[in-house]
Amino acid sequence: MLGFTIEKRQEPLKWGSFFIFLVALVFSLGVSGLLLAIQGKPPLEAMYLLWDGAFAHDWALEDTVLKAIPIFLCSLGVAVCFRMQIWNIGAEGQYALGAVGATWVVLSMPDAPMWALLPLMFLAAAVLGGLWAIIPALLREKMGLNEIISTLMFNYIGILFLEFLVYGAWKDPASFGFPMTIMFPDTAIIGEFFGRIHWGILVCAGAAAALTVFLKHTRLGFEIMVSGENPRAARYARMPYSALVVLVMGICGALAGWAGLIETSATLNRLQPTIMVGYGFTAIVVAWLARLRITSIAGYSILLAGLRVGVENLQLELQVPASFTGIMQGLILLSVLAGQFFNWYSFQRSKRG
Amino acid sequence: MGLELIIPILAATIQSGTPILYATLGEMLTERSGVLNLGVEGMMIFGAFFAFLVSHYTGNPWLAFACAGILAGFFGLAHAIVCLVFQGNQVVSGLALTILGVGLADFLGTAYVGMSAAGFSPFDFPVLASVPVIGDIFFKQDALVYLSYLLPFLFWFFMTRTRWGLALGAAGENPAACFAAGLNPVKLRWAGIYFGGVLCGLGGAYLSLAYTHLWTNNMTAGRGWIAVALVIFAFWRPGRAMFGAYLFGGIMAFQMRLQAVGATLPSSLLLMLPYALTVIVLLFSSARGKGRQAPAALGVNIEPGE
Amino acid sequence: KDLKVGFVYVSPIGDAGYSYAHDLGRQAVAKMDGVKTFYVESVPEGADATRVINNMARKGYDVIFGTSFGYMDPMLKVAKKFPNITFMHCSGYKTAPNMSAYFGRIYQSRYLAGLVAGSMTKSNIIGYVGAFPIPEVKRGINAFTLGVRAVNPNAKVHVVWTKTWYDPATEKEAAKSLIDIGSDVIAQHQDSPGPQEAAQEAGIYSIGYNSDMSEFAPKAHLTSVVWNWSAFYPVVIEKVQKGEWKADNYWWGLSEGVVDLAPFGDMVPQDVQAMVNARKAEIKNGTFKVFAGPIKDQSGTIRVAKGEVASDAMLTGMDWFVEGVEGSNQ
Amino acid sequence: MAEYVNKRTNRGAFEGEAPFVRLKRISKHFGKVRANHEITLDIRPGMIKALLGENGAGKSTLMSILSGRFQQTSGDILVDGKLTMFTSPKDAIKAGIGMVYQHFMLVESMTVAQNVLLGQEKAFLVSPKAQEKEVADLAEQYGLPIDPSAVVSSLSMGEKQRVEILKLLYRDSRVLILDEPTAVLTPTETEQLFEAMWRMADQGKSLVFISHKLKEVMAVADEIAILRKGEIVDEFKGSDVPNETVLANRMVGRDVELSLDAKPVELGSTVLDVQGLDGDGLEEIMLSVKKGEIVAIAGVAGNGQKELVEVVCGLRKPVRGEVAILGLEWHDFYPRPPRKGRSLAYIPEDRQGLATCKYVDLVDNFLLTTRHSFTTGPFLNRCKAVDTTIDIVEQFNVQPGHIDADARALSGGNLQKLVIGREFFRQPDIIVAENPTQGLDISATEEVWQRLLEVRNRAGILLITSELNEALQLADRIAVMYRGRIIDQFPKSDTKKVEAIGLMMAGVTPE
Ligand SMILES: Nc1ncnc2c1ncn2[C@@H]1O[C@H](COP(=O)(O)OP(=O)(O)OP(=O)(O)O)[C@@H](O)[C@H]1O
Ligand SMILES: Nc1ncnc2c1ncn2[C@@H]1O[C@H](COP(=O)(O)OP(=O)(O)OP(=O)(O)O)[C@@H](O)[C@H]1O
Ligand SMILES: [Mg+2]
Ligand SMILES: [Mg+2]
Repeated sequence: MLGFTIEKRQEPLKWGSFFIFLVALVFSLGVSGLLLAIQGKPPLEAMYLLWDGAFAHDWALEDTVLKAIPIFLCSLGVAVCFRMQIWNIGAEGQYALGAVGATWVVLSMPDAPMWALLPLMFLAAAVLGGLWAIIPALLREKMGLNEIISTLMFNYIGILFLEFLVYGAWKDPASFGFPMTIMFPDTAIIGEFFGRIHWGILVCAGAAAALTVFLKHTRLGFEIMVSGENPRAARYARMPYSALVVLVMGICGALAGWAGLIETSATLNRLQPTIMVGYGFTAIVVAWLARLRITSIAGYSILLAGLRVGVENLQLELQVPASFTGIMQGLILLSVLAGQFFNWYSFQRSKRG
Repeated sequence: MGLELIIPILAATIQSGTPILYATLGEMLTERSGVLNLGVEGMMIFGAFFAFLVSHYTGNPWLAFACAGILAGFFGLAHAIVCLVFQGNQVVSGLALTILGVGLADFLGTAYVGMSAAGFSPFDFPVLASVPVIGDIFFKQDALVYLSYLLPFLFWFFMTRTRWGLALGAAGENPAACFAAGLNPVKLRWAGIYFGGVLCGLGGAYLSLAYTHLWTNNMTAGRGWIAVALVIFAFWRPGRAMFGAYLFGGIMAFQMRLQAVGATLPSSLLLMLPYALTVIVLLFSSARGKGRQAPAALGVNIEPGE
Repeated sequence: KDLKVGFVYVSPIGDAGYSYAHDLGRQAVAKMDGVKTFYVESVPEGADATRVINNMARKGYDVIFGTSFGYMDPMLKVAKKFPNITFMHCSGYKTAPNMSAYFGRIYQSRYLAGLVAGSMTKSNIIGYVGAFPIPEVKRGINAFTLGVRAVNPNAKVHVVWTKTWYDPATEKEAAKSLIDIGSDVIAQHQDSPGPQEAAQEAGIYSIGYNSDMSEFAPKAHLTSVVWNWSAFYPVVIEKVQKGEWKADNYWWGLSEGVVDLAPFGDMVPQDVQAMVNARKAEIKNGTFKVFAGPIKDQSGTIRVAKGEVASDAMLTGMDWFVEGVEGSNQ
Repeated sequence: MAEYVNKRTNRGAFEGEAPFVRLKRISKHFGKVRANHEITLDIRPGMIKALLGENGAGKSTLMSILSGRFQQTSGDILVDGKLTMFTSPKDAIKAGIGMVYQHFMLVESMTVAQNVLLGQEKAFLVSPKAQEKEVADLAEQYGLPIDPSAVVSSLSMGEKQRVEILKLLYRDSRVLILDEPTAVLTPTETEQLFEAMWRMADQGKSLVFISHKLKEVMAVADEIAILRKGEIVDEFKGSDVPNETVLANRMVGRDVELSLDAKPVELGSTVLDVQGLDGDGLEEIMLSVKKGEIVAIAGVAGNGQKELVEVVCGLRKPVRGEVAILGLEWHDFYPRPPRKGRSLAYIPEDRQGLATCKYVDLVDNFLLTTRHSFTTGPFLNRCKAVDTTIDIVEQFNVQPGHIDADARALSGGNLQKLVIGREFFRQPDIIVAENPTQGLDISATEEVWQRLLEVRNRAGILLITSELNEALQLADRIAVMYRGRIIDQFPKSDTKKVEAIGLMMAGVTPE
């Protein structure tokens, strides 16, 4: 066999994952550059424009960070589920429900003071987003329903539910019939504090810190780890497996719900169907690139947010279609997945050759 | 609703169920070989686009149909490389394939939106079309629908009555046993992924060659995911896949007609129906029982040196 | 120095529909001397739009067109920050000293199409495939229905929503569902030719939208309701170049040539053609108003009294269906 | 207990013929692990060769190389004197070498005939009828009765093994390798297997037999090779060793106590009381265990032991009947059983898949069931657990002793010792041990047995075993289970009944 055999490493490669990511990134950039070249666009200039639009100016960086916030929150939740081998791909729908929950609070008590309104919004977003994740969790545990399918279907249903509200009962009478709620009062808006960066970033930091402590240093965190490694062993050790599934799904739903809330309140200032731009799916890409590690999720969120923002620059200057983002995301994810192989295996020159 | 409304609904059911049927059988084949490929949506759209492209330039829909399958199969091999060679996680790799496929078809296809191409049109099947009711429902369709009637049977025959089919199934049930019996489960899985991809591509091609003769971004609109769900619903059995595909085709056809006759339900709620139904139908069929389990090694990679 | 003009589109320009129509207008601008054009497609309404418009402004674009309703607030936000840049927003109602609103009275064409459909139907059931339940689409359905019932008071217009702008499969399916209940003319507010195909296959008539759709259904196609933005965009740019531009609310129609009707299919009888052309002339010279009272809504309540004409404000926010429309309005 | 009588009729017929297969200086490394080192071995026609050695000695690895599943790192394989390279089992099958793996390699959802013919079908199209006939004929020829149309998942372990052997015979194998084939069989089934082995050897086939049970090796082996740490340390004729003690001595290199001195201890309170448990395949189970005694449930796997254990250990709800644990009704004891002291410990058969996590280090594996003892509020005190794990590893002689290794790096015996250490740490009053020594070598078996006997002083033990010898060595009382029922229960001193256990396990109740 070509004189090489595959050997399993006894220990995973420690420094390898970042290197693998770099190689995968270069590979993906190469392939997408090739695609551009086929269409007669200059690939190198394109890469420069991508960089320029995403990171090279303070305002670009600001845009990138703003976009990274909802991706980061969704990704945190997704990563916790994936750690437990629960394939929740419903962050998108949970995000929608979070936005709905927050908006519901605003619409039902628009005159409440900020100290009451904002916390209630966070509560409602967590509850509704959480619920949208917990239902599939319960269906999985009680009825054996595959969670990949149920969460995916819940995405569609959640988004349509949001549309149902915004096209119907929640439509702003002053919007001339267009699907959007009223502008939120100032008391319901998460403010900006550094340039356009809003306080939502603090929520990210808080959530990340809390989750780190939870997963690393608590008994429940340990149980989640074991349940992910070996669900049978978890049941054997009398861990409340089903409850843990509900818990991680609930955490993910709540975090995604917060992402929806922050996007509605801080960046749009009202609820519109257009808040659905696929953060929930990007979050899955991010979670896996980060190998489900919380600290890395931050970095990769910014990277992929930058990709989304940078591609607009490409569009403006080179008329590259928006779908270029999807291609890059797919390629990076596939090549990183393939590359992670080298964390555990190595090619050895076969001695028998 | 009288018969005059039910017959067209049922005929429309068959038509909108057909692309799902192709894709469901495709995913089923892949899963029977032990690989979970969530890239169905990506392979379908890829097939839809290349079918349109080939038909647009050659004007030969059969050639286009074949090319769509062949190319979508090759596209699906990305999943094989990641999961079979590099041991990547099958769930995530499939998702990546969907993201990539949708993006790629969109990227390459933007220039072709709004153009038209030659395709398949309904014709009366000799003799059978004149059978009352049955003929109206089943035998006034296009050639690809007639082809799809045979597929579940062929699938069953292949899996139980041919050497390769049995070997493929063994790779999905117990790759180690398969290997010990002198077969190569990895190769079998390559084949499972490829030919599964081919069928998914054909399902996509149905959309751009027969369902309409047009191409657009995202024209599969979630049908690939429904197919993934239907594989579970069908307990990995081809006969039930046919039933499931038509069930969903029926729901899609039905909700439109509900609007057409003047139902005043908000359209968002009606559009939820197929998705909500997927969950409900799966709930009622998810009770585990004999002959209902997934292939035992589904989703488990074959480690090198095992 | 060249004038830099940017366009922001909500969907891909390849959609052969709404954004494509705008892009044809952009191409007309690009042919002018001393002008360079740029565009971004598939920009979601909301935060992303703000960013894209902002970036265009930062890059020193002189004129920016936003072609979807949801860009209104984002554009207003950016317009305040860049007072020296000219902003043009399509299909909204808010303006600023450096931001105009503009749109076309496509409903005039739809009314004419309604006249055609009303004359051609035998079953008195006409199907209408709608995209999203928003005022623009509802206004079109209402104008169309008024046209239908002007020549055929017994006809009804059935509406199916697809919640898509361009999805041939879904839209064709929607058209087929309308055909199943007996429609013999299919109209559409939809960018794909899917409904046209359905009509052709079923052997009935169809009315297209956006551009002349006759090539997709030569046997079915009665006429299409078409946009012609190249009658508008170059005019605006010329004004900017000459320094004559000022904020305004443009709502151009048949008389300015921004909207029109595609050539009739052979199956449309001469007398119908003549009748429609006569009405077109009346609209052009202002003697006929489409939304002139009395107009009743679905429940029979008078919405526009006899002798009155619906105001532009009412049209902009039109959220109800006129009598003769069957279907949910959300 | 029954002695095996060698019934070979044709033993000398192939004496002096050239070996079928010769392994020359075979070495195999897994990363840094040296599984086989310079092994040279002849496999002769008409001979049954036994491979003996401790856990991890390299027996399975060597045979996997011979059957083409692994490739050797260096060394040669000669078939009929010709140098041969196996890159996959396919090559080995072609050369006439086949292996029955310890964990059966069968496709459970397929029929017997499909399994036997898998990969060997003669034509592209397959006819189930013809296949079944072919297999039925073959089974007849070798006296291995089986229904060729049965789905494998419905077969007993013994039947499954017959399918495995049929697979090899169908492929015309000349060398049949059996890796711990008796671990899952009843005494009767074992006997049947041996008879089949003798028949095959008499026809000139070579057999390789791996087992940890010296009695069996003594009974069937013509030649014996002993492996230690990947090397052949000794090779001799079966007739050269007079008895098991000598064999054990040559194998381990020291004297091994082959029988235990299990003095009865004073009985205490009842810790388990099962009254009329019914449903889920169980029928009217009556059973009680007191502190200070070991009650063995003897029986072939698949006769309801799993269900019974799952009910007792709280993984399954009792359908009908009473189950009282430590004096508490099942529903009061579960779902929140005490975590330490007055608790129940479960030592499952599946050490790798159920009792531990493969890719997790020893400390976390230790914490698996003991985590509540290291919890303050919501937090887990891992530092404290590290110290305790080090103690346990030392006390129970778990090799290799570094605690940051993953569980998968431990051999079966050492993993079992870790599990036992962990469960004993919880100071249980009742212990359920399921085939605790299956697959363990004699020294590990000995250690585990010692531990169980020791702990009898403060706990009642329910021992589930398919190994008659184990029941006899440890138990104070024996219950025999067949088809979901306990068909008899008697103290070990009842020699008459003890004699008949083998029959009872096959469902025959002696009058
Ligand atoms: N796939 C593998 N990867 C790494 N090491 C392995 C692998 N298989 C076996 N080993 C190691 O090789 C050595 C020999 O293992 P082998 O399974 O051959 O022992 P054995 O004699 O069959 O033991 P047992 O009596 O438990 O069956 C052990 O140290 C084991 O840890
Ligand atoms: N990948 C691996 N890395 C390290 N050690 C391994 C690996 N795979 C197996 N082992 C070790 O090798 C030993 C023998 O493994 P093998 O797969 O040969 O099964 P086996 O001999 O039938 O095992 P057992 O008799 O313990 O059930 C196991 O006890 C295990 O500890
Ligand atoms: Mg072994
Ligand atoms: Mg072993």
